[in-house]
Amino acid sequence: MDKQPSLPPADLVLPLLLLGGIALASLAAPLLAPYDPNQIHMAARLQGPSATHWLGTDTLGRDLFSRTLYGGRLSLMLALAATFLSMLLGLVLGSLAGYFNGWPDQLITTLTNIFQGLPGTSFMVAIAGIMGPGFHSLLLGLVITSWAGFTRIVRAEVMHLKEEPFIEGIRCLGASHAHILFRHILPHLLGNTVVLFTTRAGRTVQAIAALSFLGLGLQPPAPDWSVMISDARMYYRSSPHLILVPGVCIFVLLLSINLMGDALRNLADRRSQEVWKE
Amino acid sequence: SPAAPAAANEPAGTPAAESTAPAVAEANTPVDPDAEIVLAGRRNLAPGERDAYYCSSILFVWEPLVSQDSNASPIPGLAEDWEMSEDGHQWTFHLRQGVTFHDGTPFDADAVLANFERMGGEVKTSSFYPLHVDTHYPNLQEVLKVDDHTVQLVFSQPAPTQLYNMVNFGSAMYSPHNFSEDGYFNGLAQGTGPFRLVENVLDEYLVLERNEDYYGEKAVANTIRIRVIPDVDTRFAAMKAEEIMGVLDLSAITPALAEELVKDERFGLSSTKSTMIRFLIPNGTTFPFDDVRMRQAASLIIDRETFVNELHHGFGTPTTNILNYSTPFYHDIPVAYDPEKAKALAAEVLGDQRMPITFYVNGGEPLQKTEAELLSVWFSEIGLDATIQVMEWTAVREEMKAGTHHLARAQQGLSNSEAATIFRRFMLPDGDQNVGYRLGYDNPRVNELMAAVDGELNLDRRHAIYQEIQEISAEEQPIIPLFNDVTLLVFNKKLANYDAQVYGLDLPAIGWAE
Amino acid sequence: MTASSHFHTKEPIQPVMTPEAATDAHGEAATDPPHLTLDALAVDFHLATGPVRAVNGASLTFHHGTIHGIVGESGCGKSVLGLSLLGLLPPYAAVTGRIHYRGQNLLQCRERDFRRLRGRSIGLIPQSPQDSLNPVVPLGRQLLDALWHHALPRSEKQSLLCRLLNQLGFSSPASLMQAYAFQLSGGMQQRVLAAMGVAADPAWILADEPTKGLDQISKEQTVQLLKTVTAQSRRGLIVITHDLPMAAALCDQVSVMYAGEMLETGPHTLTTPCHPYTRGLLASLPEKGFQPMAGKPPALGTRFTGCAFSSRCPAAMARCQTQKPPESRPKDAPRQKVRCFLYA
Amino acid sequence: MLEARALSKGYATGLWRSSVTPVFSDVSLHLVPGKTLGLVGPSGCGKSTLARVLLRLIPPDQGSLWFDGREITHLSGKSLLFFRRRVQFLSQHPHTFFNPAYTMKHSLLEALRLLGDGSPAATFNQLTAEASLAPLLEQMQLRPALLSRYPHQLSGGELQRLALCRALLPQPRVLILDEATSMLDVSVQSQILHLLKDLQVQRQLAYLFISHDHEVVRWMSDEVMSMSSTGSASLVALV
Amino acid sequence: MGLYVWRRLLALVPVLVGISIIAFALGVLAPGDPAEIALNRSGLYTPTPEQIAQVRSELGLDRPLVVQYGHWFQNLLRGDLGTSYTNGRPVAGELLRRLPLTLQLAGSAFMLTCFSGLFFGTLAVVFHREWPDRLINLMVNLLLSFPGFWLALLLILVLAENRSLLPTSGTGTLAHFVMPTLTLSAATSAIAIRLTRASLLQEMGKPYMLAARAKGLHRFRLVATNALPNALPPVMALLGNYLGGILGGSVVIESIFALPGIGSYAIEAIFTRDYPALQGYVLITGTFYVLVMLLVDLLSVMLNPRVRLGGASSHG
Ligand SMILES: Nc1ncnc2c1ncn2[C@@H]1O[C@H](COP(=O)(O)OP(=O)(O)OP(=O)(O)O)[C@@H](O)[C@H]1O
Ligand SMILES: Nc1ncnc2c1ncn2[C@@H]1O[C@H](COP(=O)(O)OP(=O)(O)OP(=O)(O)O)[C@@H](O)[C@H]1O
Ligand SMILES: [Mg+2]
Ligand SMILES: [Mg+2]
Ligand code: NI
Repeated sequence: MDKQPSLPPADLVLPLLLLGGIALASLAAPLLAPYDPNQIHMAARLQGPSATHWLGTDTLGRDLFSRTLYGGRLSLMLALAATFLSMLLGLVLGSLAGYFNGWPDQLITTLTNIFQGLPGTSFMVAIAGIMGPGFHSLLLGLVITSWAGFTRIVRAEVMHLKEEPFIEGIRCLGASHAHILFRHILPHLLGNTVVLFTTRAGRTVQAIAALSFLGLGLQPPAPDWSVMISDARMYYRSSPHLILVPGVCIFVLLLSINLMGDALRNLADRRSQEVWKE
Repeated sequence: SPAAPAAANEPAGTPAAESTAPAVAEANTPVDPDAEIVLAGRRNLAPGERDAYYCSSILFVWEPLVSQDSNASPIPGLAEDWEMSEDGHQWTFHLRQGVTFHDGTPFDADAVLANFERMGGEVKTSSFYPLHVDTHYPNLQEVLKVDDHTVQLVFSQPAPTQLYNMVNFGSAMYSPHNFSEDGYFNGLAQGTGPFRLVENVLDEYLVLERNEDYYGEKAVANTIRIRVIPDVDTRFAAMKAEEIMGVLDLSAITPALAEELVKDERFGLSSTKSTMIRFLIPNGTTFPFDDVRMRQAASLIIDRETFVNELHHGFGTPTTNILNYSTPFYHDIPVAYDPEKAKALAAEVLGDQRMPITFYVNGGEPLQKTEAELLSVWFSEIGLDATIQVMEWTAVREEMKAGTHHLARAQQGLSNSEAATIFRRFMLPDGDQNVGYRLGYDNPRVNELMAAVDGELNLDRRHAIYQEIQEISAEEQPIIPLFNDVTLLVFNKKLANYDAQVYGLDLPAIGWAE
Repeated sequence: MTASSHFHTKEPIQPVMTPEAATDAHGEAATDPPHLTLDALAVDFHLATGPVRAVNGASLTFHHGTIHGIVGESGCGKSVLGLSLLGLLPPYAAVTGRIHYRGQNLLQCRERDFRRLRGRSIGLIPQSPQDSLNPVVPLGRQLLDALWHHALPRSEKQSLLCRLLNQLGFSSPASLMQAYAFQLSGGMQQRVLAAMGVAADPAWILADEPTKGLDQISKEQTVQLLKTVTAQSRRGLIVITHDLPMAAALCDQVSVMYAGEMLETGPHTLTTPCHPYTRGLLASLPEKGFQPMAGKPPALGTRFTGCAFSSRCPAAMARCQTQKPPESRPKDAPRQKVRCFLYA
Repeated sequence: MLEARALSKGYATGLWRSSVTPVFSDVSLHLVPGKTLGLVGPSGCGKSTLARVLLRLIPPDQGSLWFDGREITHLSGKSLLFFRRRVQFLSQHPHTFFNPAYTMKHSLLEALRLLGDGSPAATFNQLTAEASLAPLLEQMQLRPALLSRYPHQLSGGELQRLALCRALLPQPRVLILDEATSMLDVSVQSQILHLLKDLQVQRQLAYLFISHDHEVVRWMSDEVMSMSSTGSASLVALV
Repeated sequence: MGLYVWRRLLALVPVLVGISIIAFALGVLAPGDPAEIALNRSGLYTPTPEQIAQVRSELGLDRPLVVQYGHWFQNLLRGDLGTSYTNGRPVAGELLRRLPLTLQLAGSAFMLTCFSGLFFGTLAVVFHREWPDRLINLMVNLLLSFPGFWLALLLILVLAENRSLLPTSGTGTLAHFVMPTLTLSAATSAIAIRLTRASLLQEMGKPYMLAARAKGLHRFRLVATNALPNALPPVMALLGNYLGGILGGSVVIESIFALPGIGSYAIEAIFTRDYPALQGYVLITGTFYVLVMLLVDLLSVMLNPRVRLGGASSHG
């Protein structure tokens, strides 16, 4: 299969570059930013892009470029952490539930049903109300509202895989449940999981943005793209750059996450594409 | 949905139909003066049967006994004339004659009595102001019918400022047949106003029709539909698309969007004073704001000019006075901005320490967070490092009750123009806001002055007392006022006489422009 | 007419007439009989571990209206050869040479043309039955799918299938049509596949081990069916099998494949074997002594210069190692074509 | 050694699992070390099902299973795993018996790796394990290069032989062969069968040999059992 | 299967109880004294401690939590979800009044999602690696990368504000639903397309697809009738999930488009800490979700013959 005519990971290069760029810019923000992102300069507010302020300034005269550099940090971290945690939970619980019939399945399914029925946004706001707003309650809210979805998908997938004849083959060898789960079922899930991860990470970014839209996102004055967008809503008609800059950033972030998912799936699906190709 | 078909069956009246109609009319065909006018607000202006008032006063459906003019002074409403007894214990009201409610019931002393009877009993809740006889008519003993068109209120204590309490929401009059057993409503509100409410679909729209039997000057517009559009941006878009001809009610449009809209020649803007004052709540029960010098420092460091001009596009008047500028008792006190003095005062309190403080703002109000960011930069100059926490208003209030805040952002509307209400609530030790917001404010002089007010019948002397209290408030800053708000409205120039008022809009005056 | 009413009708089926079949039926006169001719067909798989040449320059003509058997060593490239006729090899397989069919070279077909060919002109009975049935689609639907290009009312298609299944020994075809693959035993799956391949009534049927795992009776039924189909409507049939007695009984021609090459082809291959490999094969039959040949076949990647079988050949000569034997016709069996220096 | 007493099995069928279709009933058999029991019967009579029941892959409806004098009908947990390692299975469908995501080498070595599972004494050594594969492949007439391929890249016969390899690797004591040679050419078939016979003698293996080829069954078996399509089984003499 | 359905229905009970517990807990855990909030809706009136105490005992807030829950649950079973703090109306009535609109919106968005997910997903596989596939992929990626409320604002800006093609907001005609439906289904449609495509591609690699291709089936038929049934379960799970969550997902959309459904009710409830309303909302969305998922589960069981017909191997 060396002469693989299917897409080489070339389609992985662009998203990787983009994501890497975003991550790098966020990390190196203190070095790159020409101004303190929170420095207010009322005389220079709502300016368009210029030589002094490359991307212009916001309502309080803060340098948009500097804020943009810093703005990816929290969203990105939050999205990754929340998705990772809920996926971990989903993988563990989902495969347990899918593989073992009986009470583990029943218990986990009941729990997923309960938690998945919770309306996401409202519930997150409620959690923020109970725990106080901030990174932690957002994280908790995101995990609580998304683990169940993962679990459900993983469970369905595992139940499906369990019926494959090759699993019977492996059982004949006297393989333990753990072996079957970890060596045969989970690896099969991995491709899908990675794709799910990217999809979910994208959606988490969106969820954070939606919360910010309601004015309940991350706490100021920390610059954050989604918060910047919701702040800019007041002004976007007169100063479109206010919403465009963070908007484009979020868009590019989401796009690269999604492209990444696509590319990863292409990798994972090599085999099927081998057969189905004309 | 119960509402949708109703709207859909009404060919001329659907908003969709409306949206195209003006576009057609643009080609200089004269507008039918009776065509429906569609406006929009942020919330239900007529929350309905379970609201103590059914609808807001700005719809001109019901009328009060005592109304107010543009300077917020009491003027005759359904009561043509009144007098107070020498001792201030009795108020006699002469009712306007020949007035009927929309349901045909005549307006007379019996109707007034029925309304007063309804005000007794339990507190009736409302999204505007709670309704209870004790809040609007403290110490009321009796309501007497003198004759068919004269009513007398008897108080156990002198009530010289009672008139102010009765303004607008304080003396709303409905048809006596309008009430359900529990004191709420049994159907659409039946008032006496220039408009009658003919349809009310909660959360969607309501329809007003001109009251042809109105005793006074009749409304210009034949029908007005007022839609509920919660999102300000959508209201803006609807304005642009000419789906609606104007906006009304509180926060009808933000200054930035208003300015943006009037760049388009089709639209106009109207603004006037509002009863709303926006301020900071310092937690006066803990360090550092329990020290008056810290509050003064915080107030002095705020550059209110910049604040209003930059963030609110100049729509508002900077103030340090606790009293809103819409009341006749308002005393204009120059606004001080003195960073040096502020720093000095703060240094006296804090020494060379810096103090972390928690600053709560309401996430539901779009600008509050930006305001807070700006304010916290200024506060950092006087040694206060603010952590801004954005929450819903109810949560903010809860936090304040628990006293976890150092600062919070709030606002207060003045339901009637009687200044004492505000002083009482904010500045007396047992005032509800003083307690609820943890202002911790207790000034013997203010207590003394307020005690004197209660028996004071002489208006001039009241004025003097009020002035002194206002000066004290500006000096000691129990709350830290930021600015007096304006009522800001935008409208399509196809409408004429779209004038903002202290509380709303002169709805009966608006009509299609020639 | 319900399917079950056909239970015991044992009359042979009347395969549907495709336009192609119709012309063929009338037409000895058909100018271009749809023979299938392989010309130096070679299939290479390019694997990470090195190339694999599964078919190595096979040249052969399958004559229409006859039954052609392919036997040979397991793993010698029979299935790959079959799949290459249908263009169903994975994309990393490189197919060279030519396959002539009706005046065109199939190897130059695009996927779309191949799709027209599949099912209508060349049908397949795949080798692995469990793998080849869709697990979540009822068998009836899959069987009907095979008939998709026939313009028949659904009920007629159904009754046709019922008769077919009946002939293959299923006593209640109707309930079988509602069943799913996993509910069947291996042999039943095998027979369902056979029915599927035959039902479409293509000009050519490629049956890859259609009788494996079948008991004697079912095997006979299946063979009978294949025979009837070819005989009655003059279809062409290519049978890949390991069942030498069955091949001998069924086929008009039998080719022996070894390591990707055709060693011997002819009508008497299994009765009067010429090539040493064929003889060895027959000798391994249980009834013929059950003696396996010694040694093992060469790796398919390597290009051997001589005869592929030379390393195991009891009659190997010196030039067998170095030269490829040409195709020759033994004198005592002139209808056989053999690649062996014994007959050169 | 492996003994079945009065086994019955039926599949729940029909829409909504309403009815049970019996497959076989009251089947008893005894697999003895060093001996082969042949099993013949028409297609669909329940041979493969019997095999799966014997392997405890599906539970019997009635009857009991015994292994080395211990009842194993309701065995579970570790002991079931150990039982399974002693009794190996060669499926009728080698195509679907391997995980399509793994190379053959992985799948084969897994059989060895699993042996170590649960018994700390046995440690798995990749090198020795790979080395132990080589002679077996040789005997099966398979080239080692095949090991780096995936199941879908192999011919039917190759797969069948690799499946046999996998079944032999754990050094089982009982081998259940379901159509073990159906995809092999006669030469390889006879080679494999000879190999099986040799192994049987060497390791005192017990075979259950399921096939439709009566010649082969006769050649392989010491005793032959015939199942009828009604699901009863009896010992027969093949002629 | 009949038994199976009963078992599934029975399994709903703990789920519903769980949801009710969470809803109840929401009210208990959340800061704020319900009695006080109830008394002081407008925030302009400070109730006396006696009044609060009286209301507390009226609302049963002075009793142990378990008793409170029991009481609350009893009311719940009678369809009484309490009265809203903000407008004094019964929550159940209010939700019922608003539900049809949200269901309408959800229904149309769901149908759009189903249709576009399956149709474009299938199309992408039929034309794998050809321009329709690439185009669909591009569309999917764009839609997925575009935050939902942006789309709403953009649509309003372009279609309503500048062009007056559609009404900006409100209800009434079908046209009013176009933009909300589009925004509500955009992201999920994209995900559904993606998943359908991926799932189908995976199926296309299975050996039995080779056999199906050997029948010479047309590409579309091959994908739609042979691969789709196998590829459906994950897609169905996603769609069911979406339908279940859609009631909770319309929060922002409803407020932007001024649609008085239960989503905008929830938003009001959130901002005013109107816990009875929020509880009612959580209950109703939770229950709806559970019912939808039950349906989806039953459907996918029906679609999976192995589970339905008992081919499933039991684990020993
Ligand atoms: N997809 C593939 N990739 C790589 N090698 C393959 C592939 N398919 C088949 N082969 C190899 O090609 C050779 C021929 O395979 P083929 O399936 O044609 O054998 P066969 O003659 O049908 O054997 P059998 O009788 O065992 O089925 C085998 O050695 C096999 O390993
Ligand atoms: N999972 C299942 N569900 C329902 N019925 C099944 C299932 N598996 C097999 N059967 C039925 O049980 C019977 C016996 O099947 P089995 O596979 O044991 O037959 P077999 O003897 O191995 O046949 P063959 O020789 O054809 O492989 C068949 O009629 C088959 O239809
Ligand atoms: Mg083969
Ligand atoms: Mg079998
Ligand atoms: Ni024994």
